[in-house]
Amino acid sequence: MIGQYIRGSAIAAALFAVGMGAASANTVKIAYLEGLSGPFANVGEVGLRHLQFAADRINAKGGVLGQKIEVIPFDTKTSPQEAQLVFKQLVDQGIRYMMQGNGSAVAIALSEALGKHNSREPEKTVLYMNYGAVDPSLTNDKCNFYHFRFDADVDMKMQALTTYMAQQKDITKVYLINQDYAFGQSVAKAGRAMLTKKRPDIQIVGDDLHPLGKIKDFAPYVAKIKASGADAVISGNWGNDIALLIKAAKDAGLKAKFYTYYAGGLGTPPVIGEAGVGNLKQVTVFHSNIGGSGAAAEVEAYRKRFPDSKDDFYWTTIMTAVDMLTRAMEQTKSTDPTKVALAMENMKATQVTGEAYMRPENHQLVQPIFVSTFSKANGKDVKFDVERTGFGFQTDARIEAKDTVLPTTCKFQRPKG
Amino acid sequence: MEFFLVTLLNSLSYGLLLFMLSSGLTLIFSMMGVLNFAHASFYMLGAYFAFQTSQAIGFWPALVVAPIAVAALGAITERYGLRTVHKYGHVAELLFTFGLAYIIEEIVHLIWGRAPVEYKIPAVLDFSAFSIFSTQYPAYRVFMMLVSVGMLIALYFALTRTRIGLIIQASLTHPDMVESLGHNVPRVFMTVFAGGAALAGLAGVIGGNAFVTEPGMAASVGTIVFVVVVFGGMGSLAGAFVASLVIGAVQTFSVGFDYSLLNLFALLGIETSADSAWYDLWKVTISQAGPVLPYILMVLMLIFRPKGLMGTREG
Amino acid sequence: MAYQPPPLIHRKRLLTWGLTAAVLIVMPLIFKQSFALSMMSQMGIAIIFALSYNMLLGQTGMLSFGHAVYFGLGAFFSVHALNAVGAGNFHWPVTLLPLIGGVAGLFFGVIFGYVTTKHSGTPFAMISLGIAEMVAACSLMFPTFFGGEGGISTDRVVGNAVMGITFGPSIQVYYLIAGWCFVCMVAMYALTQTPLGRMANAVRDNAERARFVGYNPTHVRYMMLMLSSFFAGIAGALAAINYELVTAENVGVVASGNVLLMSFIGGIGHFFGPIIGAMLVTFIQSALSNYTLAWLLYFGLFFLVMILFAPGGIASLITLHKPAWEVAQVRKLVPSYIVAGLAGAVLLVGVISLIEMIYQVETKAEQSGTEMSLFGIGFDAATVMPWVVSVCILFVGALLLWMASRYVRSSWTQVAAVINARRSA
Amino acid sequence: MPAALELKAVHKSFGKTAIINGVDLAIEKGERHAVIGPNGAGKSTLFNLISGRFPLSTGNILLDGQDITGLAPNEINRRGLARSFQITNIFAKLSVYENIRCAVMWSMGYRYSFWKRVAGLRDVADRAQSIVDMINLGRRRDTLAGVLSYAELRALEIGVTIAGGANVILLDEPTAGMSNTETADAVALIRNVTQGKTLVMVEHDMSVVFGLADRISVLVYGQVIATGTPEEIRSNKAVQEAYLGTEATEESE
Repeated sequence: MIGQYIRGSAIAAALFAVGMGAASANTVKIAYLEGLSGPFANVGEVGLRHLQFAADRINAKGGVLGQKIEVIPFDTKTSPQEAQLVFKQLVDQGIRYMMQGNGSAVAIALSEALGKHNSREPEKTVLYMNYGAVDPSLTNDKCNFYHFRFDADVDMKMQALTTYMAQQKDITKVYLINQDYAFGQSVAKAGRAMLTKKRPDIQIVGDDLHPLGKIKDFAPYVAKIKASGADAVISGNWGNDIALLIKAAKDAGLKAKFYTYYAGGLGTPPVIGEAGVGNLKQVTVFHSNIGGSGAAAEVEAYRKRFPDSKDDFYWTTIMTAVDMLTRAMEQTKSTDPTKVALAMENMKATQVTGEAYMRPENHQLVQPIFVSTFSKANGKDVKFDVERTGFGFQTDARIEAKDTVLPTTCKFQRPKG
Repeated sequence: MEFFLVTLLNSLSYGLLLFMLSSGLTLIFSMMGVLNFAHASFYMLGAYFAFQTSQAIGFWPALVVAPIAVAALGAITERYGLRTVHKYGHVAELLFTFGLAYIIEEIVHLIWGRAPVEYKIPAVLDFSAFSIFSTQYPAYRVFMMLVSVGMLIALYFALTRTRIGLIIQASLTHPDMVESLGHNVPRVFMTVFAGGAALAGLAGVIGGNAFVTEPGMAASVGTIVFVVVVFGGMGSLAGAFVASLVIGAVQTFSVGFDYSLLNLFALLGIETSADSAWYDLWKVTISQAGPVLPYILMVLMLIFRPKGLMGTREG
Repeated sequence: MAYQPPPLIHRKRLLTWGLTAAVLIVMPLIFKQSFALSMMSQMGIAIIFALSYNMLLGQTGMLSFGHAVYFGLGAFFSVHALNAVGAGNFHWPVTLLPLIGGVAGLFFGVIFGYVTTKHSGTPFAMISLGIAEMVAACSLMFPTFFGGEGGISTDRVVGNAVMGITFGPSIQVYYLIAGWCFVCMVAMYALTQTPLGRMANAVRDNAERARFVGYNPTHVRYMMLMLSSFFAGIAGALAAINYELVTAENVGVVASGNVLLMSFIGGIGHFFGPIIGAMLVTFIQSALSNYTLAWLLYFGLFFLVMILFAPGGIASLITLHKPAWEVAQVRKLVPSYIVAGLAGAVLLVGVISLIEMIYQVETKAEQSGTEMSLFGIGFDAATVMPWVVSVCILFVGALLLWMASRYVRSSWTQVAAVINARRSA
Repeated sequence: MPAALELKAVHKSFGKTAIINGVDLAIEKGERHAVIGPNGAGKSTLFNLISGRFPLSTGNILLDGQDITGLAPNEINRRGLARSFQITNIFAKLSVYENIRCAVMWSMGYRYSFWKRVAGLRDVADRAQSIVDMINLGRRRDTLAGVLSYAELRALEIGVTIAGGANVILLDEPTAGMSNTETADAVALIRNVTQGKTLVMVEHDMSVVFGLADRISVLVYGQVIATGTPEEIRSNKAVQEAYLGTEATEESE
């Protein structure tokens, strides 16, 4: 029995020795934390491609402060607890910048681990760039000085979406259908509150929460929506939960319009296909057909860089994050996270979507938000399709940055710069 | 009324699909004692094979080719996997299928990627068959039901009119008997396993495009099929059939009921507010709890009638 | 000759436990990185959990697919208790927090066990799976208690430091876990030596006969499940302290499957099997995933190979050598093992290169191209040559392993002859 | 004084087939009673009914005057009735000694305790050891039961049965499949371990039956057609016709 312990630990020791000290010196290292194995690995890979794309561009121009940017991927297995362990690893390796964006559960866990770590070991401070985790609490009651969010949160998007919906006079009855977990519940809550405030005449005819990722057949839900007489549906569903919902709606001949968050999410448009054309809308900070030469160039450059991948340029947030990070470093002539963080506050950025700035009270990027409709690609205003499906998004409305700002409850301790 | 009729049809088509999956599992489970965790993986493989075949030569050949391919894989699994671990007992067999399910999912990730594939309903079947009041009913759903019923009839004849079918039937209720009859037990097992896999594969072919073909599809039906088998009872195909329809109906109909315990309290005149103790529990509606209902049914069934609905034996 | 009970503490056992304790104490002095430390903490938790699981599977013959329910609920109750302590509503030392987790685990063990242990065999397995699915589904439906997808977080640094121990630094947490791990190991081992522990084995072997010697197998199973869920709850509480976060995945079916894999790989037939399994699987899951994206596939293949060729787990591979060791014949096996090891390594190189190349082409090509390096050799996976070479290595390895296995077998035949001769003498 | 074991109008049917069809039987304390009968007469079923393995269809069973009808096997065992099995039924992965130890623990009052060390229970150890010695398996004490020879298994089966100190012992074909010398040893063993107890046995080997039993019951088609001393049974016409005649002559040859 004891022999076993010894043998086991000897093997462990040997493997440790091999594993440590992999990262090379004299680069600015950005740890990329996502699920890179298991069911959501493809989503993690898309973000990684974007980060690589952004880093390549900086490196082609000679890097930042004469150093190249090095992207080091870590596998969180999309689990909050694993993410915390991975976080310890990157601290061990002396990495001071990290990026993550899929899954608010992981984001909250990381943000909390980061807070504890930075206060317990201030000499090893780490800065966290969040490119897509949209739980409002991250920039409200759970905010953290070293956490910067580049995507608009659930409430901001709902603000934009309901502003748009309020203008649509033909909407009279709205149905809410969401996944039964924190994100879906907050979409339902925000949707109901904001919509009834802006358009008291609109009737909420249904509010369904269904289990996350467990429903095979959405036909019964569609039958229920149909029975309610709704002409608009709001849904925060993502992945198969939105794809199957749209397919079932088409099968049953439901005419209502769907206002969603993630209709354009990776892997969803191919499943929806024809079924979504004209009645499927999404609210995002970017889509390929927002217009303007900058956006088109970006989409084309990405396609050129990754010709075999089916995904498209999507995460402007990663571009802005890397852009702000490098400019902050150039400005302060330092790679110290605290100095960089102070420089990033209130920084302005010119994104392909327009002007944006980092809000200093809660480190939330404020930027324009778009509502768009799933349509056939036509080479004109729907120039680019998504995932090579022949379908793309067409802009319905652009909500300006200033109209998306919401009050915040964030009160973080600001270090002295 | 409209909701009721549409939902009834939906529950029927879903229940029949469940039966196609659970019939194979019941046969394998009852005869070999192996609770096949990889059964839903065969369902998934059926869908992916059909996707691949239909890209090359079309949907109709896929309807035949994919189940046969899955059956071949099932036969190989039985011959080179299960038979090897058989001597270590049922736990080892079960764990073998558990590990296999794990690997099949990873391999599917590798070959077809993690995102759903574009496995589409054939154009000939992509129209609405009829309308119930204002709701259209898609033709493909009708087709699914036809295939399921056809399979049901074929299975019935295979079990009652062929020699091997009679042996299988006998061994469902008396698993020890087959051996004493002097039949080639390993071959019977292999046939049953391959046949069960083929049924699962066929379910995958017609379910994959009706719903979605992606690597998580195995996990999403896997446990529900177990529930059906346990609920219906060991060794009973009729039980599996009834259980499939019941579970299908429970899952589909529960969606329509937005009642929670709060409604009941209101009826009884008990005041509740968001601050009440256990408010989280009281406010859960039946439609929210729908997916848990099959498990609750199963647990209740096992408590009060361990044999299952129409089972002939326990354990 | 009157029976003399063996002393409770005799030399051999004292040595075993003493060394175990020593290893637990010394480990963090050798592996100092915080990653290593957190992995060892995880191992400690996994050991308790896997041992508690083996009380069911290995000792009582109950295959459970829902053991994480007790682990997870133990974790949730302790995290709420810890938060209450932090808020000053409740006084309880953090050191003893695992007891709260244990009692919570026990509480649910009493409730669920009453239902599940009326059955054995496959019905038990199924009903445990059903309960696990139920609890997992509920965990997302009740965000107040389970914290939704984000889980419940906490701060383990509460109250005043006792003798400088705040449990802030992870080294202190490690020693807390190591201490509990040691206590639990001793307790669970001791349990195997009690009337209940022995009857659990009897029920596992032959539940019906146990009835005919006066025992009710249902009671034996129920009691074992309750005790086991107590220990699982302790492990859950330690996890809550270690991660300072408890999420719904802790009660999930995946977590239950994981503990089953740990116990089985380690070996359910021996008390120390799950300990090895817990350490190995934890290591594979946290370390291997740093080196390769294909780790899930490797892990799955490893598991299948274990089931097919060593269903008794690693522990049985070790104890297989006990008779040979006793007659000092192990050295005769060593040469054949070395040969088999080398052959296995060749085969492994072939398998690894193929899998890594497939992954490179399928998933990584977009970011970093098809250029890759393995075992220090750089090549382009888009060309034919590496594939041919890998397949050749694979076949050569398989052939060598087949020949080596014959060598191993013949060595064993010789050793077995010696053992038999010694026995009959 | 009540009978050690009494069966009153016991019936048992499986589906529509009646296997035991109204058995009345009383066995006195200290008696050695054999149940004989042709294959399929229901002897093993009768044992399964008495020991609580199967529920009765109708009728009553009394142990020492107390009604035990419908009790679980473990309850019946605790009231002082133990049985062996025709097909060996022991704890295969435990050693011989541990098998016996498991069988003595309940009767010595240790029940489900998980706070006592088994190895520290002197009384359990002494009793288990004495039974191991009594069944002549001292040399195989620490061998796993699963690897014993057939005769050793049968001896262990008897050991496990009597270990709890039950007053009524049911042995189901204890010598089935044994050679002549093994049978002789087994008979000696049975005689030895059941001293002062009530023994009921099902047995096919007539030399064993007539050598051991004080009284014999003949079971044919689920009914007792005769009960009496060996001599009475030997001379009973009905028994001879129904069953004994042919077999007895075969046995004597």
